[in-house]
Amino acid sequence: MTRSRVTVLVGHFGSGKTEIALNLALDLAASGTPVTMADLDVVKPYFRTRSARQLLADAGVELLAPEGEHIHADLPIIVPQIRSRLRQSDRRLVIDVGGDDVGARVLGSLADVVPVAETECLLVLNFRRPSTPDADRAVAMVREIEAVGRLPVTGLVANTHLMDETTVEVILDGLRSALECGRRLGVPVVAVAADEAIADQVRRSTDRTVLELRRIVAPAFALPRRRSTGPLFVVN
Amino acid sequence: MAKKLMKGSEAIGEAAVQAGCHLFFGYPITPQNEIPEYMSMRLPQVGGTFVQAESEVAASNMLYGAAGSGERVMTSSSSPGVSLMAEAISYLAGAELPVVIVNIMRAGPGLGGILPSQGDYFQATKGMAHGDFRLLVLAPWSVQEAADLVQDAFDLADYYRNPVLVLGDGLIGQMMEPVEFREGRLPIKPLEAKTWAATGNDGSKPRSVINSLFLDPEALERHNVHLKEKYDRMVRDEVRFQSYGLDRDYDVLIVAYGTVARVCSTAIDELAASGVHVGMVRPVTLFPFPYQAVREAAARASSVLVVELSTGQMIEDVRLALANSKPIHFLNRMGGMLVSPDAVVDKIRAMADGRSTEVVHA
Amino acid sequence: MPETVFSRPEALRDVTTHYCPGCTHGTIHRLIAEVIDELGVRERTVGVAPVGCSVLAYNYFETDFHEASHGRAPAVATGIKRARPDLVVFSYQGDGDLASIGMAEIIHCANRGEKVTVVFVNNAIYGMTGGQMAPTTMPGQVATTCPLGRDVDHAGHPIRIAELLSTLRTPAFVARASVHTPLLAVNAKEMLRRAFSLQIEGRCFSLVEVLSTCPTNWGIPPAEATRWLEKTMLPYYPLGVFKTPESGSREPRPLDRGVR
Amino acid sequence: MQNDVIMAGFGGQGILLIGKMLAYAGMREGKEVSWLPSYGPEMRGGTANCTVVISDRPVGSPVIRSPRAVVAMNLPSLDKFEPDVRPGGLLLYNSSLIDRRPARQDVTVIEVPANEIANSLGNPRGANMVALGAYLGATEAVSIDGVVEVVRETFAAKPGVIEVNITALRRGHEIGAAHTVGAGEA
Repeated sequence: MTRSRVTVLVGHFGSGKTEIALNLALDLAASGTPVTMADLDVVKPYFRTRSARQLLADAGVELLAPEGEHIHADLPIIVPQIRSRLRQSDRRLVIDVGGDDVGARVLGSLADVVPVAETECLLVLNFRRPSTPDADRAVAMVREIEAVGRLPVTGLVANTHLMDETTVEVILDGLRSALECGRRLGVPVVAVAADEAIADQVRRSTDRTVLELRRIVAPAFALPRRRSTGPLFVVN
Repeated sequence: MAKKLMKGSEAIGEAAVQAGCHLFFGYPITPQNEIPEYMSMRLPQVGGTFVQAESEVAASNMLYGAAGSGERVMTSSSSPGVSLMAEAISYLAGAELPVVIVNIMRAGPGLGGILPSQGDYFQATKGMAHGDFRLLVLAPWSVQEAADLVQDAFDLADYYRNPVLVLGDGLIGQMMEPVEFREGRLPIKPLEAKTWAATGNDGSKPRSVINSLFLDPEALERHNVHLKEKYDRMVRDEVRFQSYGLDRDYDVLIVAYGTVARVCSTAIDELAASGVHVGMVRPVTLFPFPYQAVREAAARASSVLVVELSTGQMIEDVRLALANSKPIHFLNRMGGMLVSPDAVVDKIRAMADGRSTEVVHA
Repeated sequence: MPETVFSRPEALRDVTTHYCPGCTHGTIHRLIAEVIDELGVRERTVGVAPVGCSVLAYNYFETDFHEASHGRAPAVATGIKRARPDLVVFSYQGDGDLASIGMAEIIHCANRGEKVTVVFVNNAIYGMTGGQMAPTTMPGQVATTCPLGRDVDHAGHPIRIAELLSTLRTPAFVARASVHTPLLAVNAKEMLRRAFSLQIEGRCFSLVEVLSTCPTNWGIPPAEATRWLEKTMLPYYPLGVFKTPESGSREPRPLDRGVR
Repeated sequence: MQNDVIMAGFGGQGILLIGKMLAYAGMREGKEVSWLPSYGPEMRGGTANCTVVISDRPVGSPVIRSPRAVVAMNLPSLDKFEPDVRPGGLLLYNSSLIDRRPARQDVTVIEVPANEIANSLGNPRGANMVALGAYLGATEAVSIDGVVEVVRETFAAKPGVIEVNITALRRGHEIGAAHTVGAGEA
C-alpha cells in the first residue's frame, strides 16, 4: 500500500487486523520483498498469527512471535528481537497489534524504538462491529489508540464485512463511513479490503485501492474439508 | 494386634498412621472433627506433623506440597469443606499426586446440616471439579472396613499416583466398633520408589517438576490420554463390591452403599426370618462402579430397590448397569434423616404386593 | 588469558525466558539463583511457582519445582517444608497471586512461621491476564479494570505487603527491595541472602518484596517505566528491612487527643 | 442372640460412658458390638443418648428404631423412648429423677432409684453405674465381672473412685437381677 519500512496495524477488537497483516506480509513476500512479521497481540492468545507460522515460513516471511510451547501460553509475551528490528533492519516490518487501546498499550512500551518517520500506522475499521458503529465512535477510538500507542495513525483500511454474508453494498457502506472518518481525522483511506470472492465486484464500484484478501485465519469448523485437531483456530 | 473399640473417626486416623501417613493437614468442620483431633494427638507420637490450616483451600494445597515431596499425606473434611478442596483436587489429579481424602458427608446443599447424608455421590464419582479426571472412591460400611479401606487407599493412591477419596457419612465417623489392625500389613499393590518426587536435584536423576500445566495442546492431550488409560486400569482392576444374600433365590435385589447398606442388611435378615429372601449388592468402590456385578445379580431378580440418603444419585449408575432391563424402585431419606430397617422391610413388602411404584425412567 | 567476569549461575537454567523486554523478573531470577549458588544449597532447594507472569518459573531455575494453583504457593510450600524439613523451600509470587487471591495463605504461612522464603514481585498490575488492577496498583494508575485510574474511594488504597506482614509477631525477616538500579539490585541480593540464610539456619518465615516494572502492561518504554517506579511507587513502597528476628512487637501509641 | 439398648439422659450424667463400657466389655467377651452416640434428630432437646448393640454375629444396622431395652435416666428420655421399646422388652427408669410411672403394659418395667442409691453410697456421680448394673442384672448382656474389669481400667487414673463405682454397679445389679429378661434373637 505504501512504501514505509514499518507498517503497524491497529484497530478495534475483531476489526480484521490479523487477517490484513497476514495478507499484507504474504503479498510483500510474493513480490520479492524481504519481510518480517511481528505479533504484538497480547490480548487474545487464541487468535494470534502464531498459528499462521507454517504458512509464513513457506512464503519466506520471518516471524517474530513466541516460540515453542509459549505459542499457546496465556501470557503477554513480547519477543525482545522486535526492539532491534524496529531500530534497524533492511527488511519490511509488518506489526500486528492487539485490539483496542488495551492492545495498543504494548506499542507504548516500544515508543522509544519505533522509527516514527519510517512508520505507517494503519487503523483497520469494520463498521459492522459493535464498538465502531459510526464515524464518531471510530474517531474516538483512533484518539484512544494513538494516546496509549504513542504513534499517530497515518491511514485507514476500510474493512467492513459480515464474513460470509458480506455484500458489495456492505463494503461500500463501510467505505463511506471510513471516508467520513478519514476526513475528520485528516488521514487518507489507503485501501478498501474485500474477500477475493467479491473483490472484482468491489473494484467495479469504486476507484479506491482494493486490498484483495485471502481468508487465512478461520475457525476449524469453517473448513469442512480440513478438520483441525489443533487449537481453536487454524490457517487454511 | 488386639481388637480396640474405636470411633470410626479415630480408626480412620489410626489406620492412616499405621499406613505410614505422618502428615495431616486439615480444617475443622463437623461431623469429622475427631479425625484432625485424633491426628493432632497421634502424629507427634510417631514424629509426624499435624497442621491446622487456615482453610480447606489451604489444607488441600498443603497436601499438594507434601505429596509432591513424596510423602504419604491425608486430609479429611465434610461436604462443604470438600467443595472448597475441589480446586486443589483437580490440580492433584492433574499433577498425578497420591493423596488420601476422607469425606464424612453431611446433608446439603449449602451449609445444610451436620447429620448423615449421601448427597455427595455425584461430586465424588462424577464432577468433583474442573477438567477430565477421576478419583478412586471407597465407601466403607463399618468401622473396621473404614480402617481397612484407608490403608488400602494409601496403596492405591501411590500405585496409581492419583487422589483416592474415602467416602463415609456421620454414622461411620461417630460409631464405635471393634477394630483390628493387621500387624506387618503388606501393600496391596507393588509399589515403586517415588523417583518423581521433587526432593532436590543433585543431578542423579532428571529434574522433578510437580505440575499440571501443559502449554502445548498436543502434550496436554497426551497427558489426558495417559490419565484416561490410568482410569481405565482402575475400572478394570479395582472394582470392589460385596454380595449379601445372593446364595439363595430372591425376588428383589437391593443396591445400597455405606451405612445404608448396613441398615439394609438388618432388613434382609428380618425378612429372611419370615421367609422372604432379598439379595443385595453393596458397591465398595463407587468409582469404579460395579456395573457387571449389579447387572448379573439383577438378572436373577424381578425388580431392583435402590436405597440412599440422597435424591437418588446412585440410581443413575444402577440404570447404566441395568440398561432398563428391570424396574427400579427407590427408598430414601434426606436432610440427615436415616432410613430404618423397618422402612426397608415395609418397602420390600410394598413392592411385593404392588403398592410401590417404580422409578420413572426419563 | 581472558578472565570470566560474568557467567550464568548454576541454579539458573540455560534457556530463554518468556519475559517481555524491560521486565525485571529476569534480574530477580538471577539474584535468587546467585544466592542459592553462593549458599551452596541448590541440590536441596525446591521452588514453588505461582499463577501469573512467573507461572513458568519452573522452567528457569535448575532446582526441583512445584507449580501451584493461583495464590496457594505458601500452602504448597508449607506442605513441602513440613514433609521435608531438610529442603530449602521458596515461593516466587506476584502481586495478584500473593496479595489478592492468596492473601489468606500468605498471612497464615507467615504467622505460623513456616520455615520458607517468599519472593514477592510487586509490579502494581496484573501482567499475565493483560493489565488489570492489582491490589498494589497505585492511586490514579490506569489499568484495564480501572480505565479512569484507580479510584481509592472505590477500590481502596494499594496494599503494602511488607508493612502488613511485619505487624505479625512471628516472621523472622520481612524486607522490601527494588532492582531498577545496579546498586539497589546489590541490596536486593543481600536481602534475599538474609532471607534464605535465616531459613537455612532454621529461623522461620522470611519474605522479600521486590518492586518491579511492567513496560508492556504499563504501556511505556523500559527507561520511562523505571522513572515511573521511582517517582510513583518508591514514595509509597519504601525500601528497607521491616522485620528481623531481633525486632520486638509494636507498642501502641497513646491517643493524642481525647480522654486519656 | 442379640442385645441392644438405648441409654438416655441429661448430658453430664455419664450416659455415653456407661454405653462405651458396656460395648467394650462385650468386645472383650468376643461378641460383635457397636456403639452409636446420639446422632440424628434424637439429639434435640438436650438429652444425650447412645445405642449399643451386642450380638453373636456381625452387627447389622447400628441404628435401632425399636430397641430391646431402654435405660431412661431422666423424664425427657422416658417420654421420648418409652414408645419405642420393643414389645416384650425392657424399660429401666431412674425413679430418683422421674416422677411418673411408665404407661407401657407390654414391657418389663424396672424402677431404679439410681441417684438415691448413689448418694447413699457417698458417690453422687455414680447413678449411671447403678443404672448400668441394673441393666446387666436384668439382661446378662455381658458378665458383670467383665464390666468390673473395664471399670478398673476406665478409672485407672483416678484409683480413688474405682471401688465406689464397682459398689454402685453391684447394687444396681442386685436390683436388675430380680427381674431377669432374656435376650432376643438377632
